[in-house]
Amino acid sequence: MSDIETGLFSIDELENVQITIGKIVGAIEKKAKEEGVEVGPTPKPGISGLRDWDFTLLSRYQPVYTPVCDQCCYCTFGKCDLGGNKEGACGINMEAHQARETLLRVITGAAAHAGHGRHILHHLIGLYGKDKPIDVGPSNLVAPNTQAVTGIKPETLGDLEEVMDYVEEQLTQLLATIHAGQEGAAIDFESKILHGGMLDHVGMEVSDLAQISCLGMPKSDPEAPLVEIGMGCIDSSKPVLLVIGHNVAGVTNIMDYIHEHDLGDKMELAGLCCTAIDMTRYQTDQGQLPQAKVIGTLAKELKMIRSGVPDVIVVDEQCVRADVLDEAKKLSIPVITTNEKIMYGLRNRSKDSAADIIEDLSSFKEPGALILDFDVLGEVAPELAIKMSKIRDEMGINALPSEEELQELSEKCVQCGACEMDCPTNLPIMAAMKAGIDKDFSKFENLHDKCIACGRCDQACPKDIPVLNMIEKASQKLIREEKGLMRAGRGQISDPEIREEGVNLVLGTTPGIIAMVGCSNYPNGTKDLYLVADEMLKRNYIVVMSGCSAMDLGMYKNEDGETLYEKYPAKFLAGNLINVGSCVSNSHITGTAIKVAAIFAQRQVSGNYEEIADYITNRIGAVGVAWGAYSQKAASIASGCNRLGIPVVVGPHGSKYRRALIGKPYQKEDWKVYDARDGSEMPIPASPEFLLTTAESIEELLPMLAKNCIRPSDNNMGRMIKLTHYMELSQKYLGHMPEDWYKFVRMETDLPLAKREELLKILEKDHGWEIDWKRKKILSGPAMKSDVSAQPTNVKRLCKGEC
Amino acid sequence: MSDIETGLFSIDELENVQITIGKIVGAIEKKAKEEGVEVGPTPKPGISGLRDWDFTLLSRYQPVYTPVCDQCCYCTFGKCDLGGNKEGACGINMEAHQARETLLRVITGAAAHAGHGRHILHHLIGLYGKDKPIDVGPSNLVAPNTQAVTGIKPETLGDLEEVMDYVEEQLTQLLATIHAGQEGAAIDFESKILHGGMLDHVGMEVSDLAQISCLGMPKSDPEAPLVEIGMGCIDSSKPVLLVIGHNVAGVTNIMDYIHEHDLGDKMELAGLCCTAIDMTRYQTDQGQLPQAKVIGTLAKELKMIRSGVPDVIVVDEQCVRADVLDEAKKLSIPVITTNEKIMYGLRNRSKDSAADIIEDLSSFKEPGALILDFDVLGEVAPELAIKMSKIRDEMGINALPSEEELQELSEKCVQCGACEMDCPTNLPIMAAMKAGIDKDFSKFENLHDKCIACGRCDQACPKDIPVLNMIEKASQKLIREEKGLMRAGRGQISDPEIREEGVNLVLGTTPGIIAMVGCSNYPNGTKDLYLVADEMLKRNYIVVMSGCSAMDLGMYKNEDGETLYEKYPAKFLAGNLINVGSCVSNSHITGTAIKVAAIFAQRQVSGNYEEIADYITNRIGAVGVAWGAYSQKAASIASGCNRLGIPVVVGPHGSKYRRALIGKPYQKEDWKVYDARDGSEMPIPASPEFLLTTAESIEELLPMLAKNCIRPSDNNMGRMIKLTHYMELSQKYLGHMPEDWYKFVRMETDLPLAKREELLKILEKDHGWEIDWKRKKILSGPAMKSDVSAQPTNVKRLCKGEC
Amino acid sequence: MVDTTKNTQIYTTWGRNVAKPVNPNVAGKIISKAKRPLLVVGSEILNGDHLLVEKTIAIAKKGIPVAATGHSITALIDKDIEAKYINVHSLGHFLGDKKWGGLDGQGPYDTILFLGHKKYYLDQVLSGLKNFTDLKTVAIERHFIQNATLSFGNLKQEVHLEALDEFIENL
Amino acid sequence: MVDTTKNTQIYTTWGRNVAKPVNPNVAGKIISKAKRPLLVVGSEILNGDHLLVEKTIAIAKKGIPVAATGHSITALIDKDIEAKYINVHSLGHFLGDKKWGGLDGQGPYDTILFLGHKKYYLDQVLSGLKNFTDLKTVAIERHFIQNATLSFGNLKQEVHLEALDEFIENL
Ligand code: SF4
Ligand code: SF4
Ligand code: SF4
Ligand code: SF4
Ligand code: SF4
Ligand code: SF4
Ligand code: SF4
Ligand code: SF4
Repeated sequence: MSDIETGLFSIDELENVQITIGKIVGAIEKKAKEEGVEVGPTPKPGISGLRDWDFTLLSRYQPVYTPVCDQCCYCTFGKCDLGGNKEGACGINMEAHQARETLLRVITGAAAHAGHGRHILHHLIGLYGKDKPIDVGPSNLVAPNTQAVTGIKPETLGDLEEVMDYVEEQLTQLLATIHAGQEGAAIDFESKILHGGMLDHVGMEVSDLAQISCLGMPKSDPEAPLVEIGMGCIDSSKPVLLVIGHNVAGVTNIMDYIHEHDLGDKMELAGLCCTAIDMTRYQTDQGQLPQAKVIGTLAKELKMIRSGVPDVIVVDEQCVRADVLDEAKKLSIPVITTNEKIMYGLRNRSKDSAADIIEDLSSFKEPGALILDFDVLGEVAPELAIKMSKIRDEMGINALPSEEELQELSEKCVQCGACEMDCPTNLPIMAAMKAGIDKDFSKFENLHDKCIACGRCDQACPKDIPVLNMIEKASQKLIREEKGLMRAGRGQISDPEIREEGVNLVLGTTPGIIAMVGCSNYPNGTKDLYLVADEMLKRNYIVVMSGCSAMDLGMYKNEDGETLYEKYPAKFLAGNLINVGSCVSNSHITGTAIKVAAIFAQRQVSGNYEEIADYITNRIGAVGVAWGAYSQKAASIASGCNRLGIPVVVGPHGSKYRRALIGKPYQKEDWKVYDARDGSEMPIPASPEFLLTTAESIEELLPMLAKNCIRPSDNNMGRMIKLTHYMELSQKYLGHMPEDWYKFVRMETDLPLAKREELLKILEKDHGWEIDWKRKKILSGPAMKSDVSAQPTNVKRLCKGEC
Repeated sequence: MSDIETGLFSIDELENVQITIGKIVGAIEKKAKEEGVEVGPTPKPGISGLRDWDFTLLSRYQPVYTPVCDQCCYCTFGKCDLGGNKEGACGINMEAHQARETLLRVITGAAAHAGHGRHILHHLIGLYGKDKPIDVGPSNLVAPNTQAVTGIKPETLGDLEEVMDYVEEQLTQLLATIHAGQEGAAIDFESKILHGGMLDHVGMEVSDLAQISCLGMPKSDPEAPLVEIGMGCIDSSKPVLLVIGHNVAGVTNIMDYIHEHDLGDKMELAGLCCTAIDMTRYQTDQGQLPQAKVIGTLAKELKMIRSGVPDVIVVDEQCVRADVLDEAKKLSIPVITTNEKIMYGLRNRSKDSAADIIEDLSSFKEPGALILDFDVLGEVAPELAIKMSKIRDEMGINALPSEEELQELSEKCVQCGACEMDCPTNLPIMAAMKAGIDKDFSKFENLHDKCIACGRCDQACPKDIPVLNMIEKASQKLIREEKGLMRAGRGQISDPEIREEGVNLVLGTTPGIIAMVGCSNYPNGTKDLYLVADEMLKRNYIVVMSGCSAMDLGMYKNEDGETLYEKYPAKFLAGNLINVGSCVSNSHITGTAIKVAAIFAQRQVSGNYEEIADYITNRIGAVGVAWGAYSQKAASIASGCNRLGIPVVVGPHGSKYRRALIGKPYQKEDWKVYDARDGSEMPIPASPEFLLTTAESIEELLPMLAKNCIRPSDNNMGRMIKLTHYMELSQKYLGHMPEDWYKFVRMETDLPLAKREELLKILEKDHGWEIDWKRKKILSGPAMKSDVSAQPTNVKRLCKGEC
Repeated sequence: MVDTTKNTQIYTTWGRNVAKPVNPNVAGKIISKAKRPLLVVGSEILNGDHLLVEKTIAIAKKGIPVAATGHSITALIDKDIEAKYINVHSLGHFLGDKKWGGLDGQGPYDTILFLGHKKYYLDQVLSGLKNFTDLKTVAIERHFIQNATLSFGNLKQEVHLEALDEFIENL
Repeated sequence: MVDTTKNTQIYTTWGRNVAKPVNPNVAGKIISKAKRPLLVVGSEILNGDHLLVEKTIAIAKKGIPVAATGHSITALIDKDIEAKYINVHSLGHFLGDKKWGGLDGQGPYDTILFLGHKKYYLDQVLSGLKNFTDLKTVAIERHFIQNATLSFGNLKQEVHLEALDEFIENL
């Protein structure tokens, strides 16, 4: 046996093959030590690795189960009725099963990201090699999630493979526990959920690090360009190539082809969902202009297809409607699938020539093709679009009903109500039909923004009325005006930015970070996003967007015709509006929190997840909002935030995630932490009150956001600012002073200066606090002290004198 | 950069660390070449890698969907009603969703095995190192599934890690496709199901290879010892330590402790489910006697616990009832969880001393403990059992109702029918209650074998009558007599055995292999297994058992008091009865088929899955039976068989797997293959008729088995034998000659000699065939010719003259 | 007259579409009006009251062809009725195929009658027919078969036999 | 008298336990008999007919304390009724806690009345109460709320208002 050192080697006779020796027991620690980094207690934790931390969180934030179904249909002992928390045939009760269901959805989401990550990593290593350095901007801590979780500090693409191995191994372990006859306790499923969520952020991070490094995407760039967005920005007189999905791997070949063949002006390249975002990030790190347009989110898919505008549709993976091929076929639009996750039963043409494929599809011999060879794809997609454009023009494809038809269809309606009952949001379709009889189509138009274009109304109608097409037709004017701007995803927050802003966040003088993610399933249309973001930005919160929310936000303009992306700068500073990027860029949001702990507070990050999470829990006033949370991915993203102690509010549809994590502010013993200086217990404010919950309307949401940014570490200035916003937002949107405001007051300087006297009076009168009126000081009353040098922690071992 | 060769190396400063360089692009091929093995076209196939093969199978065997639910509740757009094949809000229709649901269940099963495999591999590498050679008996092809799928020929434990990496990566990809908005076509979900099933067999194989190699389990040993089985074989006067689950890793430490401390005679060590099987395999490869007893399957769990007999329960993973802790607590039985997949919310005591844990549990301070350190576990479990035995004796634990109580409880019953409606098999409980009033408890006794002890009746009863306890109490006599013998799992079929028997199988002179797997969910009790196995063994089929079916089979004795394991030898020869081992040993069943192709037929095996599967499809008359199929694992095992063309019949509860794969014998064009000699098409008999289907009763099942062992490659002798059994079994169990028998006749010598004349007459009279009565030859009539040198294949490229 | 529509209790649901409870006379008339009915008989006729077999034969004698699933054929051989063995899962598959010639080559069926099946198994097979075909399915079992188009409710054994008599009268 | 029990159509099922349809007078009596009722009002009262707000206040005036969820509180302030803002999901959590003192510190509630909620959202919240508490829940919404203990059926807007009047009369 020969001896070698850890490092890079090449191997005889296998040219261009390199191997990095690192994946061996002890190697992580060794490598880390060489770099002067210590590895914490839990590199690559297994399912039980962070269970104690989870139990700490879960003892304060209890799972609240709201089943989507009273039954379990996992195995053939069932289906079992678990109603009333009964046990099924395997002995599992409703509670544990709901936790299991939630786990299943969370790991499904995590797998979607991890599967994406593995795919694009494999693809990019194929193109750039394992030694391709990771370069995502001016940061040393390039992979905060990865490093905190696995202890690995990745430097090259190759390093990321080991990270993916870990994620996949753990996801398989978690999926195994879904099997009948595995875990029996709800609380342990809950811990597994948090584990799954944590893994999700690692998987997402790997995806984005890889693509940013290789595809010329903005690298922590606050000046990332503005991108056209909206159905209205498409010039339908040109050939239109529409891309749908999340994984930009193959699309880059299309973009290269268009660029190399100078087709950019001759056609429209448009995207739906996160692929769209990543298309606009592609090759823009040197100030180049984005080469594609964004249509919008999942909720625009059916509308866009049914408009008949696309000449070719390319789909990759995730959030792609299952009926794309069927719908496209009806309008003579060829569909190309490009990823093993979605193949639609189409014939694999990967080894055929571009010419043959174009011939077959343009002659409608087959409705589409599977092309896994991206060079072939790169040529076929744009050339086919150009060809189809002419063919389809000549065919005179008529997509939407005419005005007359609109009226006739309205008349056909028998007001049976099936459509409204089946509409996920129970939109008032019948009234629109009624008005339509009199050629008043404004009620259809009103539905446009609220309608997620799911098509369920069409499926339900006994009269076969194409309800969705009617809404779309009636909204043509609105749609034409649907032109906005979105800032292209900038990537992660850089280390220098953290150094600058960290202190403000921890002390609360920047009132908080509001991260808005998720998509489509808004209770009341997309405009609410705009209203929330604007309100919080005006109040100096940092608003971070990603994925579909980032798109929806770009769709709205204020009175001056400005989008929020134009109105607010995009640095990591109070009052700034940041788009980190696509779905997988969500990892940069948690990454930011980790960075604050690691860089600003200098906590050890590698393999030290618990301490980092504890730090974030007690000091970083961040709240996630997934207002339109529809997917399993949103559930896993939220769970990953939760394990770091970051609370998330979802819209009312999010109640269908089956479980929330909500604390009981009235239960005093739940709101205590240790002071790390001496291990003594200290009371803390009941904020965040929850780790995951729903809100009913944005009016309810806004004060919730402000309140739940409050943290034990706030200094007086910080607390005062946060409290002011909480009180003001309550008054503005709920019409009253919140009942519990006084619970957050530790001393008079926590009170807003302008109202201090008034508030002191209330404290004295309504709450019996003793006030020294001469010095305007509170003498007694508060449940807790203000002590900026206290070191709040939930983890006993982190206290002085402990292990 | 320094140059090194593929091989084993150790690394400076890291003692005892070795690294095998093999996991690099091209390395599989290179290593294989050095060994003179060629690697086929699909080493480590991705999701699309074997899609063409899948489509070939699926064009003959169409998915038949029988939804367990008309709704989809995956995401918050839903829940969606897909009734009538409607589309949900994401555009997916019922068909595609059912295929997706099936995929989810299949990968859940595959993950259970893979998760188990990874765990035990990790554990064993920790103990024995990566260089520990794989040794599973006198075979060169030690890992047929692994090698056929991945192209890797594993030689050491370390080699298996790369295999697991592949399996986990692919499972993550498949799980990703479950996400809303991924695959849209049922047919592609079907291909993914087959992919998942294939991966399952690799995961299982890894598990069993690792444990056989390290734990002294029988190595392809037909003389594996006989093991006591049944609730009746436990001496309850001794301390009883009960182990439940599938993963023997930690249990071996318990067994070592018992052995080293000479406690074997002083206590009973008993197991439930597959852990039980593996306990009896542990250290028996040198002729040692098994050191544990087997209670039985999942269906005995609640019965065994409620008997009050166990003094301590240790659980590991899989098929463990979720209410073990609750049920045990009621009877003062401490529970120890030992695996991250099942932790029951118990406190982690892994770092505590054995004495402390024993003290806390025996004083009921806590109802149980999580112990992940197997050395601690090894001491705690037996010592605690000894201590608890005395304590529980003194407490006078009373588990089951008395005779008088039995009557009183019967009287309490109001004959509401809730229990019967909720019983998975709708057992006649009310009649038993009625009779019980008159102290006739025989009807309860009759329920014992059919009852799977699921406890749903108890949950349902508005009068809180403990129905299951009543059944158990009434069956005490039966239970005491429940003592049988099972042959300990022998491991895989060795290469020499294949060489001996392969030709008989392929030519059909050994009529077929009947593999009986799965458990618990029998439509009519466990005895049916015995009847089926005995019938087929008498007819010279090779019967292969595994897992819980292997256990259930050992429970029954014939008139002479003999179990089938005693009656029939255990070689891989016609008329032999083989128990391959536990759940994960199921991989040896598919492995056997692969070995026939590789060893007997000398087909290239490495990375050459399609050709191997094609060979098996057309030539190996094997049928799987999962008569009591309950779990997702059974679904994935079946799907893995299916991708190899091996058909599987499940019991009626298996209809809840949601989809079958059934061919249409009446559709002639579906029953054709190529003759590889010249690529010409040739008709084949419609057998197997299905890849996955259900049967209603064993009377229906038996002729199905015989018929579906027929293969195109049968020679005349073989066809005659198979046909004889088909006709005889139809006559014996269905009371008539099967309608389609003549369709399998190619020439007169296919007909059983004794009945030849009679049958020729029928062929002439009823089917209009021309007979030369002088020579007793068929002149015309058959739909196909008999040509032993024909080379049936479904794969065009394997024909002469094709690429 | 027996009322078979009263007790339609279920243990679990498949969804919002549930069988319409039907009385024996109505069920009988529906079958007699059917163009091409098929009676699917399961092996449970062998496990219940022996009268069940008689009733089954009586129905078949009214000229309704029989698909005998499981091993029910053993009770139907040589009874001068048109009965053929077929696996019920295969049958479910073929019934959805407009190109299937039926058991006798005379073409597809339109109304399918079920008797003598395991409740959970039949509900599964019917779940396929309900969702993917437009066949009318009628269950005249002792249990409420929720995935049929029409079904008797949950009945006591003796009431069931009575109901079958009434059903037969109305054929 | 309005019949609010007729149309109980649903789009999807949760399982076999479904709300009992109830008429306004019966619902009214149940609430008036309750020891410790709570009216939970959602923000949809602000989106429907303005009369909804009036009816809500009328109910509260009968002495039933109000939990105002979402931003419904904006319509209930200074109306001389006992109304407090609370998040409905939190409320669902607290209602299941026997140790919770209620909005007013007077201890737990026994009968919960719902008005003014999004259908899908309320059904989810009630799914938790249905499965994990023994509270009686009564939905007097325009839609059939299947996870309540008792619920009005699906009603036209004008019928709903009428039904509420009748309900109030019976308090
Ligand atoms: S869990 Fe979902 S699929 Fe299962 S029964 Fe309930 S609604 Fe149907
Ligand atoms: S997993 Fe348990 S609760 Fe679910 S269907 Fe199977 S036995 Fe019933
Ligand atoms: S397409 Fe729009 S209107 Fe129709 S059901 Fe879906 S959301 Fe409602
Ligand atoms: S389902 Fe169709 S007919 Fe009924 S109300 Fe809606 S649009 Fe009108
Ligand atoms: S995955 Fe599709 S069918 Fe299922 S709930 Fe979501 S939108 Fe509905
Ligand atoms: S425990 Fe036995 S009798 Fe009771 S419901 Fe389960 S299988 Fe039926
Ligand atoms: S549920 Fe209970 S009371 Fe009803 S029939 Fe069964 S044992 Fe008797
Ligand atoms: S055969 Fe089935 S129940 Fe038995 S141990 Fe295996 S999967 Fe579990």
